Amino acid sequence: MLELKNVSKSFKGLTALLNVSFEVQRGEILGLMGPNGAGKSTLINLMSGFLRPTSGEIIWKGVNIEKLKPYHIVVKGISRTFQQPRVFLNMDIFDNIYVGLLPSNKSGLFKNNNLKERVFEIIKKVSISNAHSTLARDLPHDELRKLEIARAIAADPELLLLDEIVSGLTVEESNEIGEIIRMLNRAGLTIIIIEHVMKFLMNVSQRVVVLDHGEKICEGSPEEISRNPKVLDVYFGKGEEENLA
Amino acid sequence: MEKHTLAKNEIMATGSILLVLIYVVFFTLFIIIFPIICNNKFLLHIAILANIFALVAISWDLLFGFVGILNLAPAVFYGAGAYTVGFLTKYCHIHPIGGLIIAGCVGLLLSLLLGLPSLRLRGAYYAMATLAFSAVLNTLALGMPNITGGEEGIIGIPSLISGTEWNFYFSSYLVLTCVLALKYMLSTKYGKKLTSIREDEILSQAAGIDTSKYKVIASTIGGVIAGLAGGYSCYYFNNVAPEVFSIAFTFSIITITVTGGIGTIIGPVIGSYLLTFANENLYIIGQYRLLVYSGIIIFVILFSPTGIIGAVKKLKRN
Amino acid sequence: MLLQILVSGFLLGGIYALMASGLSLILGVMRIVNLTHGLFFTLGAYILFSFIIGTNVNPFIGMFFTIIVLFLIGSFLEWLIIKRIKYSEINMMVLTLALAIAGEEFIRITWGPKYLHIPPLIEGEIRLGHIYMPNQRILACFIGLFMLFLLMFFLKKSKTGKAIRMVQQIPETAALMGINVRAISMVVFGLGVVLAGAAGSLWAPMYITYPAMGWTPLLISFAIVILGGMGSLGGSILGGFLFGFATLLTSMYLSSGLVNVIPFITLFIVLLIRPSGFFGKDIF
Amino acid sequence: MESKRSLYIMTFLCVLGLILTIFCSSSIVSASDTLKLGVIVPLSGAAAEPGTRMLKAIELAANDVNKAGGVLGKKIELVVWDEEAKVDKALTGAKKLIMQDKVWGFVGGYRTGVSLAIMDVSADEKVLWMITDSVGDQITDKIKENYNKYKYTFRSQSPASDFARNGIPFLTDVVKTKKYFYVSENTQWTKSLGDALSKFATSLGIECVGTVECDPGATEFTSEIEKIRQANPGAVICSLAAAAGPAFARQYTEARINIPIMYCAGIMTFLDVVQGLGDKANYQCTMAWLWDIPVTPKTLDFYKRYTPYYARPGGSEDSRGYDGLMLVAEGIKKAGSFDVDKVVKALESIEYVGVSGKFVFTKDHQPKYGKGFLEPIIVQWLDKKGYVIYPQKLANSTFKLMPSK
Repeated sequence: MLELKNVSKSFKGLTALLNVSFEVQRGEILGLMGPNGAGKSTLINLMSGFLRPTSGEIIWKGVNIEKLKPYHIVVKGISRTFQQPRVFLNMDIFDNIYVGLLPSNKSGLFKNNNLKERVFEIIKKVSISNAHSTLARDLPHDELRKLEIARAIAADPELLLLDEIVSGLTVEESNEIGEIIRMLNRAGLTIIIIEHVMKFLMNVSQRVVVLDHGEKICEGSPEEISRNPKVLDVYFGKGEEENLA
Repeated sequence: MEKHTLAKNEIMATGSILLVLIYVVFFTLFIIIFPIICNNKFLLHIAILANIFALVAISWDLLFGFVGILNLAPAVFYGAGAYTVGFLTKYCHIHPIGGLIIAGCVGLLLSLLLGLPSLRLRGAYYAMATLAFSAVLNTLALGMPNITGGEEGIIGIPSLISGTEWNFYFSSYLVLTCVLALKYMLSTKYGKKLTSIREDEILSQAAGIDTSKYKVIASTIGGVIAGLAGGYSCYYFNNVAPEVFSIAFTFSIITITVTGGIGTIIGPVIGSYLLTFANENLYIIGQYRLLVYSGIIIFVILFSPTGIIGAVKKLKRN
Repeated sequence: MLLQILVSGFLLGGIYALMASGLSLILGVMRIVNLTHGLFFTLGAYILFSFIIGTNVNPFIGMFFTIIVLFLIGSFLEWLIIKRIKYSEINMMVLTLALAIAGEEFIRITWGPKYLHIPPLIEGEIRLGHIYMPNQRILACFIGLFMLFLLMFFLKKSKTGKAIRMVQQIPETAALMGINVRAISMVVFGLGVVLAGAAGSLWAPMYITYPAMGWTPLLISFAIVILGGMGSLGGSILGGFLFGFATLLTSMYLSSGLVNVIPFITLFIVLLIRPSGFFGKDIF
Repeated sequence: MESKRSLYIMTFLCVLGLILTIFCSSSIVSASDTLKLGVIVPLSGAAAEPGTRMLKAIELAANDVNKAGGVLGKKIELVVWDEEAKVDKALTGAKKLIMQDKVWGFVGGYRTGVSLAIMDVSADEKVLWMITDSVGDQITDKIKENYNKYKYTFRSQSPASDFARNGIPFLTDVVKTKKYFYVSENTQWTKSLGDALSKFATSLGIECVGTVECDPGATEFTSEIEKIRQANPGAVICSLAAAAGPAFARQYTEARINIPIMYCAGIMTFLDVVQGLGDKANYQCTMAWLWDIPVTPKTLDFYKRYTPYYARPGGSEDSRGYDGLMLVAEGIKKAGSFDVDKVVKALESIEYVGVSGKFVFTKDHQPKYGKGFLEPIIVQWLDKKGYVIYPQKLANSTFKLMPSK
């Protein structure tokens, strides 16, 4: 339902993405992988409207969204998290999620308690264990990550973009996150995960797109990918032929 | 976890209304009683000054404390309001209430005028630009005596209300209304959005908040309040002089807000009362007055950077 | 006639440039909107006055000592107060303002509220036909430019200078690379104060010295710094000369009352066309 | 926790309220046997310098009165308020002096706007207001418009329109020219001064060939001086007060245009200012309110005693400040009571010879001006010494032109 057609992005002549095109099916978990500087984050910024592509188009349910502002895109149903955990540090968990809820349901100036109920549902969903009145700045790293997801899904999106969601987490923690992601996906949410941690990606995602130096080098199921020589090159250093040349 | 939930729900449901009620009752009584317990026009006069400063400080707090627009020219809205009233009275002999309203409108227009560049200019540049803007208005007010009355300003403007007590009641209730209205607005979802913009603009956008829209809204509200304050001060002092545009005024407002606590509508009011009374009562120590005054400010900044409210919060935590 | 204006404008521009560069340096490197700038401008004048009148040494030696004293004061102040609240520019603004007010009072109490006159460092003037240039102004302009040149040389070549530039561009990394940021900011603040004070002590012998003299220069410096772009010395110099000419031309061909308006209006236009001045980068 | 925090805030406010009440209780002043006079002068800010001078003169006067046994047996007690030359500050001060210190009357006033604002307070509270240094004509007009309301205001300083006449003898008797140039701040009082001056001048067939109005804070005068050079008048009248004055004088001499110049503002009458200027002030003239010449029997004595007390007099602040307070004392003595209305009546018919001349008030409460009353003095500076060149009968020198190099 989200489709990228030959999207390119260059910063002052330096090309970050070159003619990348792929499609996301409803209800799948798509993994975007590639070494550092492959242009993953640029891609997510393009999809969420923080950057404009230099050329090419991004189509969401048949509508071009590459020119829209971030907050419009959120309302249209694409929500994201950030590479560095980014939450409202001086607000408590409750308010973080509450703010996330606001744009999606436009009711008047007066408070409506069903919003509150939603907040607590979401807290349960992502299983945040701290009290909802804890300030975000006091949270441990994994809770932060959960809170990010919570805030992102609060806007009840149809597509969720997770940017290196497990970076800096222990294996157990990342497995927990992985569970949450699968659960959300079962609930009908389409998800794009960006990672350079291969293992996690392979476990969680159903389909994988591999980027290198801003170009899509291949696409397929985790198994195919893990067998694909190009990918191995990218990850385990280019082979001897380069040294010979 | 469950009981947390319930507790939070109760607070969210009843808390704000309860709070508002407490505020209303407490302050209404306080204001009514105050002139009676101290039958001293001088103190009332200072209280009125404090109220006027408080209004402007609140409006600035809304700008900087809630949407992070570093506008270094609260004096502009205030002064514009004051001069509007001045001109209207001098050239059109308008009814005071009308003058007050128009002053507010002028504040609104100006805040739009200054609010829009804030979406283009960044941080320090915007700050300095606004600073320069107030300097320009100051010089214009000085430099065109035929229109603005020059250094002496516009003199002999009739009072809005006669009698110090009544002025005190009027200004105090003006402040009270503003504080309550803003407090309420901030406890609603709009307030949450504003706060989130202050916290992290990028993230707010990612959370689907049209940041620039809310910035403009906030700055217009601020502009109106400051404009009103200016207009009222012009009626109260029966004159308006170029000082209203002075950098000194701007910084006294900023000082008040910082001392009281940024981003807490109530903080500026406290700061205003504290500093105004300090300033006016330090005449006892004669020539060292300003030294002590600035000493107080330095002390507050160094030892409680979050202002008085911040200090109170700390006390509460420990 | 016009020539006279242009010449005086140029001479004025030199001192303006010096005046603004101090502000620009501190703003650029330490991200501090330093409202004590005007205070040190004034203080420079007063200290020089005390050196010349009190101990009647050679004015230039007096100047030299003034600069040293100012540097010490500046670094000390940074060490004592400024460093303690790096994290909030608005608090910093309020703090420096409070310091400025306190300082002005201090000056008023120490030296009294009187108007003081500092004799020109060099008497006499140079005349070419109708154009006259008081030596003091020529001196001020060229000492100003010379100091700026020295500063640039210092920043470009010396080890400390390089460190300062590093801190200015990538403060976080600078600390990691073993640069003593604390010491650097002390030096920078000292330098900024010196520049302000030097400007003051060159300005005072042309005009008049009194405790509140610093505020207009502060404002002008701000305008110049924005015009030139924050943290860019070249910008300050350009802006300084622009302001010098603008001031005199305004008072000549428009109205003396508008001297302070026209430059600021031009400033707005510049800002709306180039949101970060001529050579500016974004700062906080 | 919201409500808890608000609780804290409110306790804080209660404490604040308590403090306030303490303030008012402390501010109840026990009836004393002294005559309290409020002194409203700028002691900080741009006008701190003249303000301080004024205060010193007023204190000197108070001491003299008290040495002579006070007023109707009561000693004068001065309560000083620093108004920073700001209207709101002045209003605060006036209210404070009345409410807390229960003063009997005010003296002082530097800026016209300030004095006008205090006029209203004095009218409401029915206390005497002796303006000692504001020169704006709006004060006269305000009294003229509504005498019954503002009759409590008097002025010992001459309004601008009056001492604008000082320019005339300089043009006619001293320099003997038909063309003059007027340099001024763009403030109210210099404006009314300029208008009055040109009115008198044109009536004598003297024309004003040009004017410039500078920012009061301006210090750079190259282009103004160039304008004068172009207009090439016979004389220059300059009413730049405060910092602008000496700065202008300095640059005027540096520019070496040999056109006689006279200052109508106090600043250039002060020896310390001129000494600072050194030879930069040579051959420039200034109008003075007081000099070491026996205008009245009291003059020289005051002059001698004031000199060690603060600095050399010569401006309006000191002489008119001194006379102002003396007038209040004399008025009370004449009335024989502290009833303010009686005192007003007394002052309206008073004939008092002060240090700066003979004071007789017009029906608008302004001091009479001209021969036999308050007379202009013109002084020329030469090597840090002021020589009186007008009026002739008291002159100790004659006007000298700057030798053209």
